[in-house]
Amino acid sequence: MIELCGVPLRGPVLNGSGTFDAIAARRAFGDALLERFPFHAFVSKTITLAPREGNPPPRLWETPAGLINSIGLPNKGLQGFLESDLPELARLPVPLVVSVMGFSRDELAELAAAVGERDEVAMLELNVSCPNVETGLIMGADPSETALAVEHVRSQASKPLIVKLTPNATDPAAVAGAAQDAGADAVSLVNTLKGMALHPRTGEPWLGGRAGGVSGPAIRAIALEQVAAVAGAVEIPVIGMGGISSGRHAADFLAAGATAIAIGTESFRDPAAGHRIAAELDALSLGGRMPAPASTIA
Amino acid sequence: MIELCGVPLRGPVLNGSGTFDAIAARRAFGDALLERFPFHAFVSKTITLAPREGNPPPRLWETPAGLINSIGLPNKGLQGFLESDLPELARLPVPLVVSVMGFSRDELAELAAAVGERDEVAMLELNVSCPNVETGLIMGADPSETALAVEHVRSQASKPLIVKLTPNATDPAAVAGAAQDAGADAVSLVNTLKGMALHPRTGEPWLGGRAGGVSGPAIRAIALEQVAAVAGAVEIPVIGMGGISSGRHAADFLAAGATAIAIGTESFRDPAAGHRIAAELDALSLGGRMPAPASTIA
Amino acid sequence: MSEPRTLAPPERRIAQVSGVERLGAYDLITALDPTGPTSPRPGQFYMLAAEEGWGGGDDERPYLPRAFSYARARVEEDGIALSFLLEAVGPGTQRLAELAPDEGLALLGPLGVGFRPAANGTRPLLVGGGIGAAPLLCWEEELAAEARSADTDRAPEVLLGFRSAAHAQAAALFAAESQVVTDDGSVGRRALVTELLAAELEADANATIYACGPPPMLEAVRALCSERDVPAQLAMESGMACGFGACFGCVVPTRNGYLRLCVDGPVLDADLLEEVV
Amino acid sequence: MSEPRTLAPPERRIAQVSGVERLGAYDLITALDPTGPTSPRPGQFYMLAAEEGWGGGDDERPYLPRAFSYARARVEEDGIALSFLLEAVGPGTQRLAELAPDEGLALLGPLGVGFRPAANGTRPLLVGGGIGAAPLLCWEEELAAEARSADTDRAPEVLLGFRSAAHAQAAALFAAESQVVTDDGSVGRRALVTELLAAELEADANATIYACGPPPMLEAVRALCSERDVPAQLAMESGMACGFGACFGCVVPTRNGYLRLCVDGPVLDADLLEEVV
Ligand SMILES: Cc1cc2nc3c(=O)[nH]c(=O)nc-3n(C[C@H](O)[C@H](O)[C@H](O)COP(=O)(O)OP(=O)(O)OC[C@H]3O[C@@H](n4cnc5c(N)ncnc54)[C@H](O)[C@@H]3O)c2cc1C
Ligand SMILES: Cc1cc2nc3c(=O)[nH]c(=O)nc-3n(C[C@H](O)[C@H](O)[C@H](O)COP(=O)(O)OP(=O)(O)OC[C@H]3O[C@@H](n4cnc5c(N)ncnc54)[C@H](O)[C@@H]3O)c2cc1C
Ligand SMILES: Cc1cc2nc3c(=O)[nH]c(=O)nc-3n(C[C@H](O)[C@H](O)[C@H](O)COP(=O)(O)O)c2cc1C
Ligand SMILES: Cc1cc2nc3c(=O)[nH]c(=O)nc-3n(C[C@H](O)[C@H](O)[C@H](O)COP(=O)(O)O)c2cc1C
Ligand code: FES
Ligand code: FES
Repeated sequence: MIELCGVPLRGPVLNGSGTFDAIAARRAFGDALLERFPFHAFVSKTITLAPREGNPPPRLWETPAGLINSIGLPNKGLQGFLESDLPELARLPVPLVVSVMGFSRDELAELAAAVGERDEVAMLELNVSCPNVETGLIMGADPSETALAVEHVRSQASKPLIVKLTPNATDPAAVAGAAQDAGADAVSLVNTLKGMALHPRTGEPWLGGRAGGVSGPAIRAIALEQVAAVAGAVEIPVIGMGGISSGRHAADFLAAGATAIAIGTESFRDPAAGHRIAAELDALSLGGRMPAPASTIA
Repeated sequence: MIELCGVPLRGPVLNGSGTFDAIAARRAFGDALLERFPFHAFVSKTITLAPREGNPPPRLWETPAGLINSIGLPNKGLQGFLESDLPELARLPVPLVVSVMGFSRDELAELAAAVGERDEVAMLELNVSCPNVETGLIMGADPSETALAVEHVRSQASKPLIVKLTPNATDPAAVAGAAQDAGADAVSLVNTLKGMALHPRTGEPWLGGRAGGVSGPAIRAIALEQVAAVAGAVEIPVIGMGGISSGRHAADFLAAGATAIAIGTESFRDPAAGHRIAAELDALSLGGRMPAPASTIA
Repeated sequence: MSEPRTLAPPERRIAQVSGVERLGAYDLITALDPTGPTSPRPGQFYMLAAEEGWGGGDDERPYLPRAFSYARARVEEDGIALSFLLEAVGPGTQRLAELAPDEGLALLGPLGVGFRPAANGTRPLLVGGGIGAAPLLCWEEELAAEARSADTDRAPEVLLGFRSAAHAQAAALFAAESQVVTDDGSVGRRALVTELLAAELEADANATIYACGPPPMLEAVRALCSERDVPAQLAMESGMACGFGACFGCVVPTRNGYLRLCVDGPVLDADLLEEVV
Repeated sequence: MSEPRTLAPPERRIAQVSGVERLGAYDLITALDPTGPTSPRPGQFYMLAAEEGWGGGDDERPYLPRAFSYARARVEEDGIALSFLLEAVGPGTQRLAELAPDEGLALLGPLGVGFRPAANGTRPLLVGGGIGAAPLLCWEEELAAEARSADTDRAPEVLLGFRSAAHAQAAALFAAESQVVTDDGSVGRRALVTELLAAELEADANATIYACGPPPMLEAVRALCSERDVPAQLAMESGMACGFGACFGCVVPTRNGYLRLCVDGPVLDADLLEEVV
């Protein structure tokens, strides 16, 4: 049992936004998914004010121990989400975190207000870091831009607010500090690192979105360094992610100062990865590998 | 045969600074190394004004498809380099590039003047990007800081000047542009990405230098994206590197706009990697996979 | 109509490889799935990975699991024996093709939606191109059994096209005699399988088409069928990372916008597609 | 005195595995190196990697090659048969331990400097801890041959310490009878090998010590020998990425500052070390 921004969770294992669609997963796995739900809190895919189709395919490229994606934030838009997705997500056996992204500060405020007033929602996550959308990169890479975005969301929503940072920044710790000062209740990192692949035959960009974001074990060491730097710079809880695929990796992120961790790409290899990693983590902290319980209290 | 900043090279394959010590390699391999030298130009390990011991061990950590190093720029210092290393490096069968790093602009100027006047030296590389040394990160992450450093070196040395960029920056293309405007003749990238690993038992940083730099296939997609972005932003030649381990990868970097490429960590797996990759690259360009010869003329 | 989708357990499990059979240009891998559902629907697929040594191939890959239609399923007392027909085209399929008996095969599935019943009163025509024959194997089996029990004359007919004789060996896996053509004429006529389809539809257009194969073939099938108003179901492919709707990576453009092939397919009604790309 | 270093060809080459022998807790891997030098010096090492399937183990590793002292070298007409004694402790050694005959073993070497001759008139004492026995095997062989030809009484004596009987099986690989102790007393006395060394030096301190084993043991050997002014050479270990001086990663602290163990070692004079850490 841990507490994240005042919200009690059965454990420290979340999913990374956009890496697990509980509604689609339920179509594939049925109610067994709810009986054996792999995460202690569920983070929705990032939603935007207007619906988005996402980027043209191909959207995926496998790299050594990693993946590049250029999904482009497809989503039903705020109204579609509130009407068709939220009721279903409310049935999940764990607290719900809704990830939002706005292309202007007014959009952010509107999203925050509409989502923040819903009782089904336990927390908000502000995505200022999606490398597939210009604004995401600009906002999240600059401390003052980030602060302004956070203030606009903060002013509209009283729910706990997580700010998701981009690793494509010179100084993530400075951005995290700015988010904290602007009223964020927690920060999460890392999002994907900008990456690119070329078509084996043509030499042209493989991905429909030309560039994309790299995730998976390949980026774990980079993510761990940023999580340690950010955790050393802020007081608010840090949610660490980036290539975590075992309890040992999760323990490393907690030891580096994270309060909770999130599983992204590893869920693609096994939808139950979150479940397995939580169990491995328990075994480790019992084994006294590191003070998991302590460091997981926000 | 290509030309890099006016210097004719037998091909486009260099080594990454600090990933091949030709003097030590000669002790291990003898003259056969010179007869079958793996690169078309040789880049020295970065030298500083004063001698450096480097970081305490352990200095290495293996990651999925990659390596974290915290070597800390051990070197004999300017005088030691000029007296004992330069004469030996002058015997190599290829043009010599000397990599320099200064912790102040005066140091940079002194290094540039002393190295730049030596006939044995074909080009200078200014390392503003070593993630293991504070200054490196600060200089290389900021366009104006980089411009000032370049100007100081430029003013002291007439030799072709390559500026080596750090990937740990929000906008490498902007830094590259600043380097170009300040008089750089070429830019090279990427250096290593900041990374960290914890001791499996203690949870303390594994590396003597606490954090280090990630290299190898794990970072290739990230490097390729930055090389493409930089090549699109500057007129001067770009030397691309980051996880290149085959001719196909080299071809990708050339297709992304690089004029030449460098092999780093792959040489650790096989000292002849540069040789093999150059051969694979020839085969590909003959196969018409991409216009290597054309795009490799500066 | 409830969609032909057997639910999968929400976790990856380990099946034990029981047979690896070389079939000309393809490999037929059979593994015993101890705990999975015993009635996957033809057209559904599984995400597969070798339990050991997944990675370290060309380019330090594979990393993610790979999608494969099941070609055959046999219920045995200690589980269900699943067979996959695969063509080694890269590091993932190469590693799977090297699996030895008793090695572990990590799998998730069955996933996606399979083939739907034929339109009333139409005869089922199965059209396969190359490795696309895989999902048609279990579908032919089921349709033939139905025809026998209902004893109608609606037994499925199978049309197959292959690159060469080595690939055409897969035709032997079908229960019924199938019409086979090859690109090089080494088996049957030198022709495209769509030529066989066109001839069949000339003779009798009262059919439902089930097709799987490379995109150009599927597009030709789609075009042929839409001209003649013949209902067609296409088992399609796209690059997949997860197989259960998590990554949004496997989308294909349809008249309803992008659809995730792993949850809305892999079998799609041809009508849904402007064009197969 | 020219240093005991046989030069390596400047490229990785593929040797063919000819034998894989399980020896209690260790594996003895033998591979035929077709083109490498036929006279590596005892104490030198090779960087090894499996030609296929290097990676995809625990944590998507191994990625880099691994360093191994050669334990035995036999010249055969079609090359040199190199044997390595290895202990599986992680993904790299585990993969190597799984090598099967005829698989390819990628290797670079011989690398580093080996053992130097014993100080004039002293008797060679070889002291091994666990897997540290590996480089002592070929050194004992060479010293014994020299002693025979010179027919002196300077034949090497071997002192070995192991964790358990399973590990102690490696002692059988030495030509001469060796004194063996174990941590659990399952073979020989329950003692540390350094206790054997202390006793030997009490009896006759006119010796040159050659030691290889875990750092605490090497430090104990260093301390014993410096107290008594007995010359000692230590074959040491450190994490290595390249093995030929390229990465500066394998440094150990010495009285002369950090030294790269792969080019200045792995055999170092004990005098050079303040302390073995
Ligand atoms: C629903 C479904 C069912 C399938 N059923 C079968 C079946 O029954 N039998 C069968 O043999 N195959 C089947 N496939 C295809 C199979 O999944 C692929 O052949 C397999 O994923 C190839 O993996 P690989 O590592 O061998 O080759 P890859 O290296 O992944 O190359 C395969 C193709 O992917 C692209 N590619 C190349 N490199 C990369 C990269 N780094 N990242 C991303 N893409 C890349 C190229 O277009 C290449 O031609 C099916 C696919 C789907 C979606
Ligand atoms: C000159 C020399 C000669 C040697 N001779 C022999 C020999 O004859 N026989 C033999 O069995 N061994 C020998 N070794 C040791 C051998 O090289 C190592 O056991 C081997 O590299 C371990 O690799 P691994 O992947 O199996 O284990 P690893 O996972 O690499 O773990 C081995 C040790 O490295 C550290 N480690 C763990 N994870 C990592 C990581 N991700 N990155 C970096 N370090 C890590 C830990 O301390 C761990 O105990 C020698 C070493 C040297 C330097
Ligand atoms: C296919 C894919 C889609 C993603 N979509 C989102 C998203 O919509 N919003 C977001 O904040 N992060 C998104 N991410 C980033 C992940 O949440 C996570 O930050 C990143 O993948 C690093 O974690 P991992 O290495 O464990 O995957 C996405 C990642 C992937 C691979
Ligand atoms: C062990 C090691 C030492 C390095 N030392 C230097 C250095 O001294 N100066 C420098 O500019 N880059 C240094 N680099 C960075 C490399 O030159 C190269 O930019 C980086 O490793 C990416 O290429 P790669 O992935 O092919 O190794 C070093 C890299 C490694 C792995
Ligand atoms: S493969 Fe991930 S959504 Fe379809
Ligand atoms: S292992 Fe690279 S320098 Fe020694």
